[in-house]
Amino acid sequence: MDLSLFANPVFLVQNLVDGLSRGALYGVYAMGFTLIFGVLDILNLAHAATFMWCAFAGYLVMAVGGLPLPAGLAAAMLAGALIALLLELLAFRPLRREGADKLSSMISSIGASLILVSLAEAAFGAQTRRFPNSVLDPKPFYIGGFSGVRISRAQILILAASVVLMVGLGLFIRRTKMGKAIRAVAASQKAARLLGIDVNGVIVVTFLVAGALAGAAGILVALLTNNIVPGMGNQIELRGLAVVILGGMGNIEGAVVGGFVLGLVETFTIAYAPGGSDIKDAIAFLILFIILLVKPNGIMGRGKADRA
Amino acid sequence: MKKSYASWIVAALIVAVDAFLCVKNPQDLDRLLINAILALSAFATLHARLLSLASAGFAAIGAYASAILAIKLGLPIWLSIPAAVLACGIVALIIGLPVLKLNDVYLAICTLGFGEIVRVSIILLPSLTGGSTGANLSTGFAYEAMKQTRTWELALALLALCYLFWATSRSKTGRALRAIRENPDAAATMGINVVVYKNGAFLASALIAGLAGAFYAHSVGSLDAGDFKFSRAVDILSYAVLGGSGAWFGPILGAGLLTALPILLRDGLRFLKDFSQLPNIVNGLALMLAIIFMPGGLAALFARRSSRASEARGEASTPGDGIEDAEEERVSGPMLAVEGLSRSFGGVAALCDVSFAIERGQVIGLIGPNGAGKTTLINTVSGIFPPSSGKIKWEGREIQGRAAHRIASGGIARSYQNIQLFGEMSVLENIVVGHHSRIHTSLAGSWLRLRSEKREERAARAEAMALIERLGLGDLADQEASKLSYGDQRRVEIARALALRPRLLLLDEPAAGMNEIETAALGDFILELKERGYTILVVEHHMDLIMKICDEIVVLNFGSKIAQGAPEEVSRNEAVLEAYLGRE
Amino acid sequence: MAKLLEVEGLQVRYGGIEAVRGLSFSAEEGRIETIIGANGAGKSSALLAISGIVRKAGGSIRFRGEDITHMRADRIVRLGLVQVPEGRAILSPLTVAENLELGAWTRSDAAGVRAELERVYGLFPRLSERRAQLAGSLSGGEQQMLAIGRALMASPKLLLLDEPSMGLAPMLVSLIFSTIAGIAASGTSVLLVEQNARAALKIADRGLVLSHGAASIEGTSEELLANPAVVEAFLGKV
Amino acid sequence: MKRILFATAIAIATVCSIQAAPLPATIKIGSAESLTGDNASYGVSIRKGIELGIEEVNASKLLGSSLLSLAIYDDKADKQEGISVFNKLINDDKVSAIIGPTLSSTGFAAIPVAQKAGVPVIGTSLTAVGITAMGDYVFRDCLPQAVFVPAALAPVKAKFAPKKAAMLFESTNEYSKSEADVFKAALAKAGIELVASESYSKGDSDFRTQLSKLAAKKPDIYVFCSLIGEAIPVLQQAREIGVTQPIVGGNGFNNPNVIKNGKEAAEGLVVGAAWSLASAVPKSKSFVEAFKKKNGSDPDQFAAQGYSAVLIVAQALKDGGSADRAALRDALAKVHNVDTPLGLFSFDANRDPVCPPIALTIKDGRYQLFQ
Repeated sequence: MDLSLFANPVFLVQNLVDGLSRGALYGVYAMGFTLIFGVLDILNLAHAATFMWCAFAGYLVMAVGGLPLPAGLAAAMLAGALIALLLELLAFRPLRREGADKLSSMISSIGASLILVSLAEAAFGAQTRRFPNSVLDPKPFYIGGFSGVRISRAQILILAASVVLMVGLGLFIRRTKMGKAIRAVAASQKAARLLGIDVNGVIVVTFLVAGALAGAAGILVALLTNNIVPGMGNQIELRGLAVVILGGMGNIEGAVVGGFVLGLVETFTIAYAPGGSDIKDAIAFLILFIILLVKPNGIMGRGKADRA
Repeated sequence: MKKSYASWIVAALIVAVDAFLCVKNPQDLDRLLINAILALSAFATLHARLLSLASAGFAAIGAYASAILAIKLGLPIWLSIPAAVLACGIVALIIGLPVLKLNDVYLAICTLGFGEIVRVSIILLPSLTGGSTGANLSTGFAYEAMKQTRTWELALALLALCYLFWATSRSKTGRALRAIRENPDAAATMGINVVVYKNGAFLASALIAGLAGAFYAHSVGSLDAGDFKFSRAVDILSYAVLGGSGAWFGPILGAGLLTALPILLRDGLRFLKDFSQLPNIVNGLALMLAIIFMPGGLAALFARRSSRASEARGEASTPGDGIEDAEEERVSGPMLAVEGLSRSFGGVAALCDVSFAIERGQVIGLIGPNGAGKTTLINTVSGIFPPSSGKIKWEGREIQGRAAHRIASGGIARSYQNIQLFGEMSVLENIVVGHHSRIHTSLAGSWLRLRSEKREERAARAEAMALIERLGLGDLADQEASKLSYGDQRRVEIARALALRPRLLLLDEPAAGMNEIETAALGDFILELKERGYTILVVEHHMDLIMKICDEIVVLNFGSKIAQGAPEEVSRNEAVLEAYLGRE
Repeated sequence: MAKLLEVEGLQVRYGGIEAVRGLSFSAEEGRIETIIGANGAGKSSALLAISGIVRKAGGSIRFRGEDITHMRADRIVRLGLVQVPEGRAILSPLTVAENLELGAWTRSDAAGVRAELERVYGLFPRLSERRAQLAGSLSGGEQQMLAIGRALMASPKLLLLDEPSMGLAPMLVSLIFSTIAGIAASGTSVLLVEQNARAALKIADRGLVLSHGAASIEGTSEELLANPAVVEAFLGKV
Repeated sequence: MKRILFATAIAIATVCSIQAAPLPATIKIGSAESLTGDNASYGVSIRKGIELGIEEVNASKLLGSSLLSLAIYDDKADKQEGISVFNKLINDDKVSAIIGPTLSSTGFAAIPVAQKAGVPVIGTSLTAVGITAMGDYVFRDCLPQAVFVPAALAPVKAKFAPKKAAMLFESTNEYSKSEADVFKAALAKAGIELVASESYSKGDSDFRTQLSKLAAKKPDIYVFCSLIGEAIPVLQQAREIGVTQPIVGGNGFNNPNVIKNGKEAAEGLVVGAAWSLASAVPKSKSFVEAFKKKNGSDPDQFAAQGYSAVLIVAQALKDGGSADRAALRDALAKVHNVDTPLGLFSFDANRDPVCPPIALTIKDGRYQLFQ
């Protein structure tokens, strides 16, 4: 083991920055995923495909259309909302009736995911797409001189955007009337209907929000990695599942915390553990495995009654 | 009948298409057979209500273990494959106990995590596994050592598995698993050790997945870690879900359909040269449509097979009505004594320091307004959950906190307020579940189709049938329990409890939903049971009934006992009247 | 007086179970009607069917002259037919204030909602004290108050109450019932479903005894209270 | 037995210089490539190269009046699908030879099917050790890593005289790993000390942590063994954290997109390659032009290798004068100095390619030969 690394404060802070920005991505992705689970109790395995399409949407608007970053972000979030809406109408709503179990929804979303990924392959080809530097200057900032801590514009954007989205989603869910209705539907669809809430309408809104979050995550990942391909959802899909479990299924704050935990764990495993980059995938799931055995409802899990 | 006709056409179509493809391209048969075995592996867990995604991970272990043994130690496949399967079994036993405590999605993700750990381990052990592309496995050593199966060995394995699944589904184990799938709590109160069966199902799933993996290794001839990635786990689950988790042949059909479909699309859509994604798109669409229009899977299309009630009726040669006289008691003192029993849920006290005793042969009524704690009391006595404090003494021994299946096999049977039948099982099957702890033939015995099993099963069916006739349900024996009317379902619940041959019967609102005539008949029946030595605790709102049958009545209100005494006393008791009709 | 709610031959079936078998009754404006009956008599199923939560197997329902038999649940609430279901169905993960706010989901007049909220807090001062608390942490009685208060937020024309006394201590039962009487006095019609027959009949104008999914005895409260058959339906013949 | 008879017949035919049974009107060439999924970028490139090759061969009348036709399937980078597709090509399409599959892992599963059936296979991207050891029907036109990868190292050493090197590779990919091994050996041979080595997993997108760790060791040169998917982010992130030292890239960096997307981050990168846009081979220049005309984009090395495979097969068909599988195999084994974009091409005794590697550098936004 390389002990000198531990004594290097710049390296430590650097890893904190990298780990937090990595974790922020996981968090944003997982928020949308866990929102749908919290409200409907279903695993939407097409969330990763939605995420990928949004990255392309942002790419088209910014790299091909030449529009500035805010337009790209908006386009990605809009695309995510639209795709999620289609998923709800075509893949989930037909199954939300008596007799169809939760697994059916999952299988349906797998089918939808296959279609979305294949369509993307057909539309965009297999070549990796990348943003031109005009979209976001790749040169990083240095804190404390050239040998100090480095932080790129993409990382700043991601940290800022994730904070905005997390706070925004929190406010939306906690403070707005619609947010409260979403929580009501999550708590009990029957009670919500008795209050005069159009449950299907609220579910549509939930999907729109979750899709927009997938969109934000998609465009942010695309900006950070500059690597847009139809298969880009595969990796984050598994991580997203792990994050959502870490935070407790359906728990939005938990997803954020889980995202940061996973991001930091991965980064620090690579940075400090011998052969860290080889084992980081296993470490993430090993930690998850152990946490679940000790706390079967996740770090912040509180059981179904208190969720969303 | 029409339903089963259509379903046979679907099944025949799937088989025909698969047969056609395999005749055209014999190596596709290997793929089909391996997928079918993997589907069975997923079925084994799903059928026991376990949402496990571990099959791909176990297949990986099986594949690599057998490949390594074959290549590095030069073992022939008839040694390497069983050894690999054994390795999977050991891993399953180790991780099963802790992991199976998790519910639904958590179990799914945890088992997914297991698969990832296996996959990463493969990559991290290049000297053993050849690393991520496994190149060393197939080239560093004799290639021929890997590639040594023939398709007929695979087919034989699948056939054997089909036989085992078929034999198991007809055995007491199959019945217990179906019961757990339908309703694990009710299964436990029928004396079924749910934990053991769930672990058994997980173990079986692991062994089968290991077998499939081992065959995969030898059929394909090379391995890499990508063979068992997340999407593979999802594919396997899709076979089983699309096929249906209700019957073992469902997943095989599911695997047949989902294996054939991409091949058909590949060949059928060839003219679209520049749109190579189209087959995948159509495949995804087909998966969605199939699950939307057949939410129960392919197996659900098939009519339930008869539970052979008519046969059982003919076999009821032994005279009697299926109700055994309760056994004589050896211990003196009260049969059941509840002492200072309390139970709270999240700070709310549902039961508060309740004490009473039941003497042998008594019928005790337990009444009180909604929310008085009556069902909570029955749940604690029958072991659904432990009391917060207090003692439950059963024939002198403390049983509080004991597992439900142990209490059930100890002689306490119950019915449920909100009916907890095994809804998709027939009436006869529901009742035969009650014989669980009295059928002694082991699973191996069932596989060997021992004569003793046949005898036991026949006796159980005959006895159950007699019980059904006695309760006036004779015509309904073959009906699916959930299709029965409310009152009939209540009767089935009572019959199922009686099938345990309990010494104490806990009846939770047995007459709810029955009309006056049915209620009166039920009263007579309870009295008859009393005659024959049964001890009964009955919760009821039908006061006619309670007044008629009870020796003594215990009244609960807000979790506390407010009165106890003979029916006349209680019905004049001011506190009771107030609790029921409200304060004047 | 005008018929507010007319139920004709209502049937509800769950699988093979017939929970309501041809129930007919009507409720008139400005009154408290009560449906009493033992557990499993089909009271809750009938109410849920009226509110559009469970599917009707037969029959028709009219509310203020409008056919609502096949109307969606949220539309029915908009018409002013609001239910406090059995078990209260409060939203435990939300605060008391949020629960009340969602009660006014169908209304868009902010001023009216605010006034309504003050009225509910006036009616149940306990709720006012605990407005920031999670609804799940309330006691049973408080939860019942919350459920009723929440239903009032929609300013219903007809309030359906399913077993408001269930699981409550006698003192609270009388408090809840006097509140219900007050609600009716202030102009909201009430359909009260109860097991606690005496308390229900004491505040109701008319009553109906439901057994096995159909109406068995009907009459004014006084008639029913005097009818030995009613007592019998609950405590049986001695 | 049958094969020997055939081969003998061909041999006799050739010896006698008699035009044997002429080539059939259409000769079917099969191909199995990964056209969908994560590896589609390779498969699609190869397919374009093959299609161009077949068009050109048919237009050139190299085979007289005989025309080549292509039967291509998606192997989905799946072993079982690869086996299935190979069987289909062999039994249903009755192809004379198969080009592909895209991935070595699929190749290990599928190629034995062709070997057993006696159908020649030419791998265009199967660089794993042991591919051609599967049998005498297995050929490939892609140079092994051990040949072309170190080609970049010698000129770098001559120009910069580095003492310490740091390396990054993908631990979940055998190609990247073995490339790393080849580099390690080459570095040791060149007397350059490897002071740090880090890895990442497939699909990773943030390499800053690994790169910072490498930079902490202050190496004189960096060696990156990334596939094309990760190559550009690795390069950009390396520049981002302040790497100014020379970077030697693996085969993944030999891709026009490295320049297109990497922009200034790619400047100065050094790559050893089997083929490149900058190649001075005349056939290569005409290939690049034709490819651009047909597809509207620059070809990459995979397209060049797919294209070359067609030319080699066509030459063997012409030399052997037969579309029979066994005869074609024998003719393939004998091809000598075929004019391809890869240079003058022959197979060695192990049916591995013999052609010259090149060293490239990126200068002024273009690949140029490194001198």
